[in-house]
Amino acid sequence: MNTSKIKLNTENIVGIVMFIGLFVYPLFVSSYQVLNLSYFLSMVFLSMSLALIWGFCGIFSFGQAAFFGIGGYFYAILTMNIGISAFTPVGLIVGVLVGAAIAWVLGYFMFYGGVNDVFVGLITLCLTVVLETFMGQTAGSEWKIGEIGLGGFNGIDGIPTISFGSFMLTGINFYYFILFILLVVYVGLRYLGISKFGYTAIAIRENRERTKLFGYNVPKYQTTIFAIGGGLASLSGILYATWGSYITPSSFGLTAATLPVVLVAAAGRKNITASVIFTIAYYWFSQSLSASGSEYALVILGLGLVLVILFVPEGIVVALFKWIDQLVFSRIRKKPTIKLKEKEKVHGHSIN
Amino acid sequence: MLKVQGLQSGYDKVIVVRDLNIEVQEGEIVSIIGRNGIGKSTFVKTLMGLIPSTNGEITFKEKNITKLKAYERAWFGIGYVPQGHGTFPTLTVEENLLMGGSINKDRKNNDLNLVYEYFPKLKDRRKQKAGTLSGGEQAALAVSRALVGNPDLLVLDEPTEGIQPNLVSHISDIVRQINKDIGITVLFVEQHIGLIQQMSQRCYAMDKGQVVGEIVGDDIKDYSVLKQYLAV
Amino acid sequence: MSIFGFIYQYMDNFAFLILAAIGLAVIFGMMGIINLAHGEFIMLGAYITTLATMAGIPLFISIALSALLVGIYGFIIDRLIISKLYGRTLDSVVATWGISMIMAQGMLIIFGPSIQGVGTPLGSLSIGGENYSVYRILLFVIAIAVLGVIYWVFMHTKFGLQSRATMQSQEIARSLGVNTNKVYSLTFMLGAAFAGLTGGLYAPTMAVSPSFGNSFLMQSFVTVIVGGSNPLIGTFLSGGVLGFVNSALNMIWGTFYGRLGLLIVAIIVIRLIPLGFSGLVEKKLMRGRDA
Amino acid sequence: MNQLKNSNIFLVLTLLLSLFLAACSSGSSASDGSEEKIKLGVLEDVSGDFSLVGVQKLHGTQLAVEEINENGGLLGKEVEIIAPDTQSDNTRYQEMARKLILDDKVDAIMGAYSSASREAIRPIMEKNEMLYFYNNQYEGGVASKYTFATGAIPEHQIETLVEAMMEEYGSRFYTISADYNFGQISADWFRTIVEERGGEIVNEEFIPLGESQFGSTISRINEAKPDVLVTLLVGQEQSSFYGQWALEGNTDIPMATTVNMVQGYEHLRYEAPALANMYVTATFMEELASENETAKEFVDKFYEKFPDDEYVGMEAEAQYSGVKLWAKAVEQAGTTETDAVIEALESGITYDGPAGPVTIDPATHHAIRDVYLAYSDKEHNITFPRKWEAVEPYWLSTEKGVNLAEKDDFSQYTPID
Amino acid sequence: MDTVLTRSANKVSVKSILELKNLGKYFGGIRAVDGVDLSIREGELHCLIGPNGAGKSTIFKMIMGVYEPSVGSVYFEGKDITKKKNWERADMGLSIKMQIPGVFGELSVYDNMRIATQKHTKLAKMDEEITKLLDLMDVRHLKNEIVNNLSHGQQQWLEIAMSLACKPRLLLLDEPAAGMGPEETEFTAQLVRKLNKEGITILFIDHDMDFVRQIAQKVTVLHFGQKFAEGTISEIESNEEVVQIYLGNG
Repeated sequence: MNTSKIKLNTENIVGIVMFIGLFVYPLFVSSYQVLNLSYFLSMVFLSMSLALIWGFCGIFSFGQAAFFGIGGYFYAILTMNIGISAFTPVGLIVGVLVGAAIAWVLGYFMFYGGVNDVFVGLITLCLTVVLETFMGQTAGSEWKIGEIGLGGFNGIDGIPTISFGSFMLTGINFYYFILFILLVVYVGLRYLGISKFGYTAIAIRENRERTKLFGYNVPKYQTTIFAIGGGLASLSGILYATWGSYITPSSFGLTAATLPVVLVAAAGRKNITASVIFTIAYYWFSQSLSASGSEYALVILGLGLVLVILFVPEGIVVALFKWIDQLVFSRIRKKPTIKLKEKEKVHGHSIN
Repeated sequence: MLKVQGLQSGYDKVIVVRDLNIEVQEGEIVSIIGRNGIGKSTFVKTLMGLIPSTNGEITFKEKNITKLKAYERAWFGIGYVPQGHGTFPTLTVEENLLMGGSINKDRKNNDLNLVYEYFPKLKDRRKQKAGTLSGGEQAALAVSRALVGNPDLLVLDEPTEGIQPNLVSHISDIVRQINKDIGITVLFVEQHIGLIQQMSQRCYAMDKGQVVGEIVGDDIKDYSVLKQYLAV
Repeated sequence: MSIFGFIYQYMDNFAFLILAAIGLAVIFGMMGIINLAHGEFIMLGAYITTLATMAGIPLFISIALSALLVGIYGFIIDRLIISKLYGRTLDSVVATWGISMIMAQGMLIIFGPSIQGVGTPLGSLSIGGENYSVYRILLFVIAIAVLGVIYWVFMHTKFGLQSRATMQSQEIARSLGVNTNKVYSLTFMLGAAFAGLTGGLYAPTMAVSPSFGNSFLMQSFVTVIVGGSNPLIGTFLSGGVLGFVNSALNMIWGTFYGRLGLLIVAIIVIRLIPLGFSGLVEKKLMRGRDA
Repeated sequence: MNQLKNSNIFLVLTLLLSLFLAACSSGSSASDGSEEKIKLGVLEDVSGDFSLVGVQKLHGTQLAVEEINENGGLLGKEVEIIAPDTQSDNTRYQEMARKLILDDKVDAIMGAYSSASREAIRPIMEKNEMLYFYNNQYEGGVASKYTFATGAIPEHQIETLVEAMMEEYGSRFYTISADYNFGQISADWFRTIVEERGGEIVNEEFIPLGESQFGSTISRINEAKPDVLVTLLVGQEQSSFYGQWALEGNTDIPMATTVNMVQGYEHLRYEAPALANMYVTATFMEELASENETAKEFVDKFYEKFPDDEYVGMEAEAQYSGVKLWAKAVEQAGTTETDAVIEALESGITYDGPAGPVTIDPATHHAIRDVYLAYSDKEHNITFPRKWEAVEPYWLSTEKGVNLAEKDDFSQYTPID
Repeated sequence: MDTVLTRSANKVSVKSILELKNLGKYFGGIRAVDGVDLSIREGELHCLIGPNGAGKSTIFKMIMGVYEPSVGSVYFEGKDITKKKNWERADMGLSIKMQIPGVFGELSVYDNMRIATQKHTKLAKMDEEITKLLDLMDVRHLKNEIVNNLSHGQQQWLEIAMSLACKPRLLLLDEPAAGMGPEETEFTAQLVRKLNKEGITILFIDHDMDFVRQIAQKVTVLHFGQKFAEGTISEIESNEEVVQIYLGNG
């Protein structure tokens, strides 16, 4: 990570191959498969948002689902009230900004107040459940914002697809639109890893108190990262809402809140590429199980997670990357001979 | 009674204690001296089984205990007073002492009065939370707690840290008293010359994770001999 | 609503919060493990009680059996999975989430979506024209008794002492001869047994299904969050306060606001006193001598 | 160390892969692409919160399709069911609806239990012009070209229920209902109908989904002393109300419902007298077997095929009759082509179901059905004190001017719009 | 207490960069720091000594704002910084090398340096600055090594380099030579002197009196959280009481 050049390692190769694969994928499959994959891809942003704030900055949040839902609802209410399809891209941007702003406020409330670690998880969990509880009971006709009823447990449907002028983002267009944003966000996050900001985030993750002593206003950075994460989660929610023309309070539910954490942890939280790949794989896997109609689907998923955490706790994708790195690239990259000598020296004066 | 041969241990990839050899006879009071940060505490923790050893052998009471877990070593008769006393701050004094009796039944010394005799102050404070005690009282508590387990070997890690000078000699008196009365063998790590001189019958000097010298007899009383191994 | 009515509601709420939370609180407070399968442990307890009662075993013995068997089950889960994750709070979240999926769906596969319930015993008591379920009053008594048992276990038994000490410093406890892994296993077992007890106790009052535990999950988490890490002081105080908030809001504005109120109180408490009520109390106690 | 880690990755990957393959092969085999079969997509919850009813409905479908295939299939072709598990998850409904339509290319889709899941997939059906049967009791009001609802709706259940209760007990109603769309809209229905008939709603309470503790609700009911208590409670958790009511409530007050007993067979799952003194209006119930020969025949067939099942409820019959109605319409149209089948259905087609004839009302796409009033006594014995024949789903057409046979529509109307 | 009068009284004209006034920190029943007054003049090389547990590191932590003092206040360049956040202090020119290495063990040496440097140096000049500092510490060859693999001494140097990257005017070093061999200690001593010559005021803690003797201009002795004595190294070493408490003949 110490040069801005792209290194030849498994993660980068997989990342590039993955994007090429995603780019040509629609050429080979039915429109249904494309539509389906756009759904998986829109959920990838949710995982990335958590990989960013948790993996990069060490902020453990159960609240990404809340921002996901906020984004979806906000986009729905805004665009449906305005009702002009040309407005939808604005709705998308405003929705992301609103998600980020709400995350910023919440982050400010927490990080400047000295709330950290598992307590951030607990606050965000409570908040998510509050939103679910609240939205779930808005079925009554008195719950309306503008023209649009909040719809309670059933949620809102008929959410407009994003369109540029008369150009509607449906089917394959929608897919490439998401893929494009994904590429931008992915590259952005990878770049963040080598940027000044990213280094600060990593420092905060590794040792929050020490980082302060280097002159970093840690709460400010935490709040900013949390806001970006909120924005990304919102983006995910908006894309999801336009994919299904539909959003419900269950996107705030306990299950929805925990799933990103589980995915990112199982993939390897410190690695964005791992989160992307694992999220797609998980959704594909769980959907296939569901489609099979097998009653063992959830048992198998559960078992899989337990096995992963027991045997490859650093995350299964990250472990795979490392393994292939060792297998393939260790020969290419020279093993510094100095290192051995240093080891000797290390022993020479190592003391507690 | 205790024999350590070629012991090696450390943290992660850094080796702190290397090829360390010492031997302690029954009934002795032996000290290990050395400057800050040369691996004394690491050695003691390795001895207690809190840090795994990567090489070497520890024999205690004729038995190889290298592979035993920390609590098994405690059961086997090693009492430990950790650095900084390591009392349980939210437990009461009495509860702290009872914790010393965690080891299996035949070793347990439930009669807290015995330690209260040595440290009457603790009896007055037995219902008080340990965290509210002063440094000296905490040191006394930590020593007493180890005694409740009725150990054969008492291992003290810098017992004088952060306590008043008058208490230092008080504690050293009591430890010697206990050594005499009950015959407990004592091994302690220290850099406080006063305590070293008062207590030790024999002394190992440590540097860079190794024993670099053994001081016996009158040399212990010799200020300059000790001084070369210590801070000043 | 009469005063007695309100007191009854309060007792009811208090008992529910305490019993829902206690197993979770023991495991979280003592081991730092967030057990997302807590609801499923409760559900397992409810199934055991129901099935045992159906098989002709008297209800109260069935409930005790639930506590026992779920405790043993917890012990096995701990040995197989949780013991590998001590000290890794977040990994344990993933693992227990997996366990909860397996348990809920496994129950569905084995027993189907629902089993026949057991009626609530002991009938009701009529005061001033209002009926009060005797069993629910009993639940309150049991909740208090459970707190009493926890007090006794943690304050007056060797296990309790060792486990409190282990919670403060694992290393020192080990060096004093405590097998800390055993302490953790037993703690997890105890937490699981309390969850089983709760399931057993509420089985006669609710529909027994694989999603049985969901009813308890939110309340249990909120109670533990507000209470903090000390399972006794924390659960007691937070049950007391939240029970009041819940029954008062419930009485004035209805069920929804009662529930919303719980969550909002939780958010405020974490922000103001991140360590919860027990953190606050312990801080006060430590200051004792220090003016 | 690294050796060990690598083998761990392999171990986990291999295990997961084999589990996955095992699961997929044990599930219903995917379509083998033969053109000879007619495909019926079924979206029901085999797992999750709603599986109690979902499984009954899936079995209802399987029974109906088996009978059709035994009698030579449809248009000479075998009918194949493709039934993914929607896991009581609305997003899953959407995913699977798209998969059935776009990937499996089914000829019609049946299913969905909660109104939320129906609303999740209905837009997809409309967008893809897919024939969709919602065979389920619900809050009514859906007017959609592609949707046919064969279950009971407020005209069947609420009007009749209010009529019966007012005649028998009085005009002061207290409703408690699940706090979501079904409960809200149904409560609106009760209010509208009760007030139309000169009655009074003394209080309306909405209970959050998943709530299982009813102490304060019960004491409020006791205080209000209504003539009739209407309970529209949904889900496993909320059904805990009855056990608590039996102990703390004033059980002289009769309860009236449209959902309980008929769907979740609470009267069998709860020890008496939890559901004592309760009325429900039903288009079908297992207990009808004692009254009615065709019902008995259906129940017997059901248990013969699914001996481990615990109850044959209203929705199992609705789904069964829905499949049979669709089959009849396909036969009549001579094709599975959607518009033709819709036309056949709109011809006022009738199927003689287990509990009486089920006829499609062309204007509303809802069913004209016989309705029974069921009563549960202290021992949970079910009796049927009253029956209404051929109750019509008139509201959409008379009040809202809906006529789907003439004019397309894609909305859901509610009584207070 | 009234042993050696401070010589700073003679040189009031010299501006003091750091002043502690009646600073105290209590943990439960223990008074780790108990009413310490201390003044460090600009350009000084000042050492804090005292037995284990005398409160030295606690004072450092209060200066940096890691601990909030129970009583008293901290002045830096005449400004009261008692309530300032840690990062504000770092930006004002305060930097620390902690006792337990405050390096990021799982990251590489370069990454560690970058974290410390980027806040205070333009990105374009950063690599240059990092190389300069690593050269100064003689650890440039370890640039890509993961910090956990370094020896204790190397980690100490790395952390000194990191604290220098913050461009401090007052540098706090908590046992900079702990656990180092004679040559390493010598190297560190030279380094500290060199830094001081370049104009950085240095306040450090050490146990090794040889080391202290080599570099300290002034020594403050702490005992039981209180200031016990202050003076030049020779004054301190000739003070019987100090020798007593330090070596514990009491």
